[in-house]
Amino acid sequence: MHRHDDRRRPTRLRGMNAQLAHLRVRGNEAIGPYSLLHVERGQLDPGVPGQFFMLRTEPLLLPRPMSLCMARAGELGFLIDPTGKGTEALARLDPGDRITVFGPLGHGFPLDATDPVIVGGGIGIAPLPYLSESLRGAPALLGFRSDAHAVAGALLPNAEIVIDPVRVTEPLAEHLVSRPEATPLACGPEPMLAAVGRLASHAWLAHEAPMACGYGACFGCAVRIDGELKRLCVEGPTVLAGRLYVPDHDSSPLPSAVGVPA
Amino acid sequence: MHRHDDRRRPTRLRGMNAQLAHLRVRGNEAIGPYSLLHVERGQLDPGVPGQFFMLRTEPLLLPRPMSLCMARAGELGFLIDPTGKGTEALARLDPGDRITVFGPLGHGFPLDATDPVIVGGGIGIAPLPYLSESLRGAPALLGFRSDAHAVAGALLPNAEIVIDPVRVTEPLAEHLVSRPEATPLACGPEPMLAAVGRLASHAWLAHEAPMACGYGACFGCAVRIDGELKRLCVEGPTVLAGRLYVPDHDSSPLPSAVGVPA
Amino acid sequence: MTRILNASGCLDALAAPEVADGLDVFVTKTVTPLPRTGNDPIRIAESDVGMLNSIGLANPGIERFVAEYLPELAERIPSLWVSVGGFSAEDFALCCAALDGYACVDAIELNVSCPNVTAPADEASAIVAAARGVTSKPLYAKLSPALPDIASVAQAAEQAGARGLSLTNTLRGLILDPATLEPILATATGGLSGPALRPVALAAVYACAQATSLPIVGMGGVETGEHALALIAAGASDVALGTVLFGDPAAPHRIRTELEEAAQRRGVASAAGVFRMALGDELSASEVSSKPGIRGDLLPELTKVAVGS
Amino acid sequence: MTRILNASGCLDALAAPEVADGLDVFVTKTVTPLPRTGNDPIRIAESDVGMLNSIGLANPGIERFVAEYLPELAERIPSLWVSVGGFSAEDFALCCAALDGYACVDAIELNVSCPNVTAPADEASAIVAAARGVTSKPLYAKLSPALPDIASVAQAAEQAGARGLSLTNTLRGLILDPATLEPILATATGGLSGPALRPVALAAVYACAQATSLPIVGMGGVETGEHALALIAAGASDVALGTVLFGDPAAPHRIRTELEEAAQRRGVASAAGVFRMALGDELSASEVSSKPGIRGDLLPELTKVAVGS
Ligand SMILES: Cc1cc2nc3c(=O)[nH]c(=O)nc-3n(C[C@H](O)[C@H](O)[C@H](O)COP(=O)(O)OP(=O)(O)OC[C@H]3O[C@@H](n4cnc5c(N)ncnc54)[C@H](O)[C@@H]3O)c2cc1C
Ligand SMILES: Cc1cc2nc3c(=O)[nH]c(=O)nc-3n(C[C@H](O)[C@H](O)[C@H](O)COP(=O)(O)OP(=O)(O)OC[C@H]3O[C@@H](n4cnc5c(N)ncnc54)[C@H](O)[C@@H]3O)c2cc1C
Ligand SMILES: Cc1cc2nc3c(=O)[nH]c(=O)nc-3n(C[C@H](O)[C@H](O)[C@H](O)COP(=O)(O)O)c2cc1C
Ligand SMILES: Cc1cc2nc3c(=O)[nH]c(=O)nc-3n(C[C@H](O)[C@H](O)[C@H](O)COP(=O)(O)O)c2cc1C
Ligand code: FES
Ligand code: FES
Repeated sequence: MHRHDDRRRPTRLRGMNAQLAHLRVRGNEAIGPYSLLHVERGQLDPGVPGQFFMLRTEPLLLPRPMSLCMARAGELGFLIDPTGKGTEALARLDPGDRITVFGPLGHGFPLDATDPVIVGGGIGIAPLPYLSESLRGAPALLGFRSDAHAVAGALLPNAEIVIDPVRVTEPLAEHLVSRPEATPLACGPEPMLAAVGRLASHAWLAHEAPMACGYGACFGCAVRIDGELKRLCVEGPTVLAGRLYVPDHDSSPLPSAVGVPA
Repeated sequence: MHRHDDRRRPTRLRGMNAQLAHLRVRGNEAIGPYSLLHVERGQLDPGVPGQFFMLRTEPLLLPRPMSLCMARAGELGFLIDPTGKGTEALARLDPGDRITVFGPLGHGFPLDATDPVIVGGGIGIAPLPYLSESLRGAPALLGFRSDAHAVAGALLPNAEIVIDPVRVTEPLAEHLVSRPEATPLACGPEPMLAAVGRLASHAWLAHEAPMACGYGACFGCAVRIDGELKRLCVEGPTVLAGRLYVPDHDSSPLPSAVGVPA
Repeated sequence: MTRILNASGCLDALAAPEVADGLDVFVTKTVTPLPRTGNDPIRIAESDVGMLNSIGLANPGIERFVAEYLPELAERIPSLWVSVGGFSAEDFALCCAALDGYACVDAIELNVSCPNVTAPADEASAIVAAARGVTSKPLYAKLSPALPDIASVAQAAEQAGARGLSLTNTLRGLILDPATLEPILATATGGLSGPALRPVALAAVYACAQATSLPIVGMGGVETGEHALALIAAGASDVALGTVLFGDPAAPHRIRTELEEAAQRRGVASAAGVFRMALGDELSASEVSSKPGIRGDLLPELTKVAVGS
Repeated sequence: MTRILNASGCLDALAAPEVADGLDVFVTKTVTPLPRTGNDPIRIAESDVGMLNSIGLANPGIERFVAEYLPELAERIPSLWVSVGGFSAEDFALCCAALDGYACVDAIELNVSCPNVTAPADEASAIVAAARGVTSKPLYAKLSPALPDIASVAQAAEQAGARGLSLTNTLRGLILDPATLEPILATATGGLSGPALRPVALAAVYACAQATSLPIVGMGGVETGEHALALIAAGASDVALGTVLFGDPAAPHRIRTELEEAAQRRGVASAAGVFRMALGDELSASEVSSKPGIRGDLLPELTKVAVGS
């Protein structure tokens, strides 16, 4: 059973390799519609791919969760889709600006998964360059809404890219036909994750929820896991598909409590 | 009777030569511990000396009242003592920064006063350069707390300057002995104004009170005038001394309701 | 049409007629039976989330108000509401009776949330009932947000004969002088208005819009057309401007323009359309913006606004 | 000594023990008689003046809390308060009775201001009285600021046997999604915490400090030592940190340092000295800062803090 794999990983929050640091922005690159924010690493541990950091800058009251995208020497790289007040503030940062970073937080992807295949959709590509590097270029499938968004696909040089109306689950289904033991490691919008979960209940999905703290303090990030509302920042953000999409509900409409409406 | 002179002046608020303008800062000069803020004039009327403008800049919720200090062509000059959040924000402005200016507001000094003598203390010098210019260099007496503050005295080239512990009311008393008909036109801290009022109930005093609006809307600037709480921004800020310090109370301690505790 | 009013106590139309000209309705400062000089200075203070006031209902009293101020207001103001206050239901009735005969008074706002009058459910409704007994003018009950259950107070006011609600008055707040750590206001605490009130006022409007069918004048921290539109989407039919007027006397014109633009950005022709959608009404073709906004695709979601969860 | 606590519901000491280590007292999230999964997502939202939450008192219920969580907390936490909640006085009594036998529980905070329980004067005091009947542990009554007269509720709580006050809980607020104009939270409205609460909490502390002699844990929008010192000058003996912990898990250490520096800048050796001055006590020579601060001249004025007008 894959289901209990999740429980064996160390509780990083209790171990607290997470640290708070006040750092400087090194650069901010446009990658299609996204911003690749380069932050000096300070003493921070980059963590495991799929883990995240809480990023805060003026004038935000609360920090915003961001997956680590790249872990170049001395640097932390975050890929940001500017869709709201917080992500816009982060995407506007200039070199030299101050930023508060707390992490790494949560559970990353299992790097020992059997025959991993990386799956991403839209800004869900964010944690995948670091993941791909850690998995030494495992096969990767990426879906994007438009050619403009697909520019970010270049961050995963070996990836197969599809553009709307083709869905990334189409090449994934083919992949799973030829390699039924393959483990999808996926990040992307909720409908995509649900579709990946339907194809493979042993897939690992990097989920999203609004987060105020990222370290188990606020209970804001509740997501239905194992049929119960649990803190995504403590249980996830990577969760085994079977724990999110409980088999009995597989054919029913997606539970609306799961994930953030786009 | 001087007392009713005040009522004959046009109610500028009703006439509304006051206008709101979003302007740019031209410069910000240190004058001793004060800042002389130069703002482009736009279409604004500089008004009469002793009138004031409401100045607002980020991150202030409310604007701050400032007397017009100088009316060079195309410019409004304000002398600012950075003593709190608002005045500090104004004193920090750089050339090119945006500022919102509303005015001119209130009643200025009477320019037809008999044998005027200008009297100022500390930051109370602010409206006096413009007043002195309008009165073609009437005699002026200024008191300052220290040599550092007295640097601002240079804004009134013909002024006689005294420094603590000498009080400006000392040369004023001498002046009034030799010229009993002289009308003091004064601006300064509350104890100084009260002392001037005791020397000459026909003096005009530019008073202060916390103001949220400056145009009669909030009733925040209440000051005891003619023994009643009245809006200083409507009745003043220049008020005949006899209306502020009602004769029966002359010898009693200053009514605490008058003026802002330093 | 969405009307823009001033919040009571935040504008003197006789001192600043040009500012009042930008409004659809002018609301007077609260008038009480007897004249009041108001509280001792200092009466105002600012923090980074709002301002405090403890004006203390300074007003000439209903008699002088009717004799000296009302004639001039009648002449200048196309639509006039008078705010009345007091310390008992009789006080309110006395003021309402004195105003009843004046055709220029379009409505009376009952300031049952004056910081000196506590307003539990029965008291607010007793005041409305007393006022209802002496005038046939529309009565707007102005409520405080500092109530455990504002919706039930609104319902009680409706049953007692209120024709509308004004939401909301200030919250009690305190600001200390950073140097001395003493309260800045002479009364120590005062009414908190401005940005801090925004989410609180929005919640009050939302709760009362669901609990009653009364029209609501929304107010509390409105600084932009977006803020005004949020109140409308939460259930307010009209919007009042308070603290914003102090820093920006041009706010009535500016916010009116911004409000209509904000509606159009969402594919609705006017703010009034957003209000109708908040009520759950379907929009006619002419109410949909001819220039569909950037988020014209959001129309179907807008209709859910007043339903919530 | 001024103690720094977390605000209930704003820290899980078992998930983040390093953060809890910075506190003098750890307060649990509110525990209710039965387990609660809490409200549906979305449960949090941010505006420019504060944040909303509608967690809905997610907790394991008192039985599982005592069996599974308390032993580990007892081991890790030097000073532990348990917050309890419910929907009736009996609910509170049940929780308090279940905790009474545990020596590791230093105090019980009665969350009589849970957004689902209205708390008029008699109800809060009935809850305190019911709890008082089943435990001898110190009881802190946590009040809402959304009361017409918080001081009278505080007095009633004192008479019913409260040993302290926690001030304050959140205000009801609403935030709309700017794109859809729909409420962000699944429950539509939620509890407003953070900066907007600051002047309101300060007023509540001030009013209750004058009306009762109970020690007060002040909270609401504290982000810096200056904010904490303001609560102390208004009458709080201790300070709790809520929303600030989310963005700054290092806040306990930081604010403790800033708080003492803020006192010293005013010529007082420690924040506790500022509290004693707020009570009107005279400071001994050792309580005056040895390095007189920039405003050492303000000492005499500080003593007037709690007197106000
Ligand atoms: C573990 C994790 C990792 C993430 N990694 C990335 C990443 O690498 N790149 C990226 O662009 N985005 C990422 N996101 C999503 C990103 O955090 C949200 O888009 C962002 O918080 C929205 O904030 P906003 O102010 O721009 O939007 P708004 O919609 O204005 O946000 C308002 C509030 O809602 C919360 N919120 C809304 N949507 C989300 C959401 N989906 N997730 C979390 N909080 C939300 C915000 O925290 C804020 O409090 C991640 C989310 C999670 C949970
Ligand atoms: C008609 C008039 C003309 C003035 N002209 C000048 C001038 O030319 N140069 C100058 O340096 N100062 C002048 N002042 C004083 C200046 O407005 C105040 O020092 C300033 O508003 C204080 O704001 P702050 O935020 O720096 O101080 P804070 O003490 O932090 O102010 C907090 C609040 O109190 C109010 N407030 C406090 N003290 C005063 C006060 N004395 N007057 C008005 N509001 C106050 C502020 O508006 C603000 O809301 C004038 C005041 C008035 C009434
Ligand atoms: C200076 C001032 C005076 C006020 N006077 C009154 C008043 O007399 N009567 C009243 O009902 N409300 C009064 N209010 C409350 C406002 O009408 C309004 O309810 C509140 O300020 C919230 O709106 P805002 O945040 O836009 O200011 C006053 C508010 C301020 C700031
Ligand atoms: C996410 C969240 C959860 C909360 N849960 C509780 C709770 O369970 N019990 C309680 O008494 N207060 C709860 N509160 C209120 C806080 O304890 C505190 O009273 C309030 O947030 C004000 O402080 P702050 O502005 O510093 O956050 C919660 C607040 C937040 C933000
Ligand atoms: S984000 Fe706060 S508990 Fe998960
Ligand atoms: S400053 Fe507002 S009435 Fe004078």
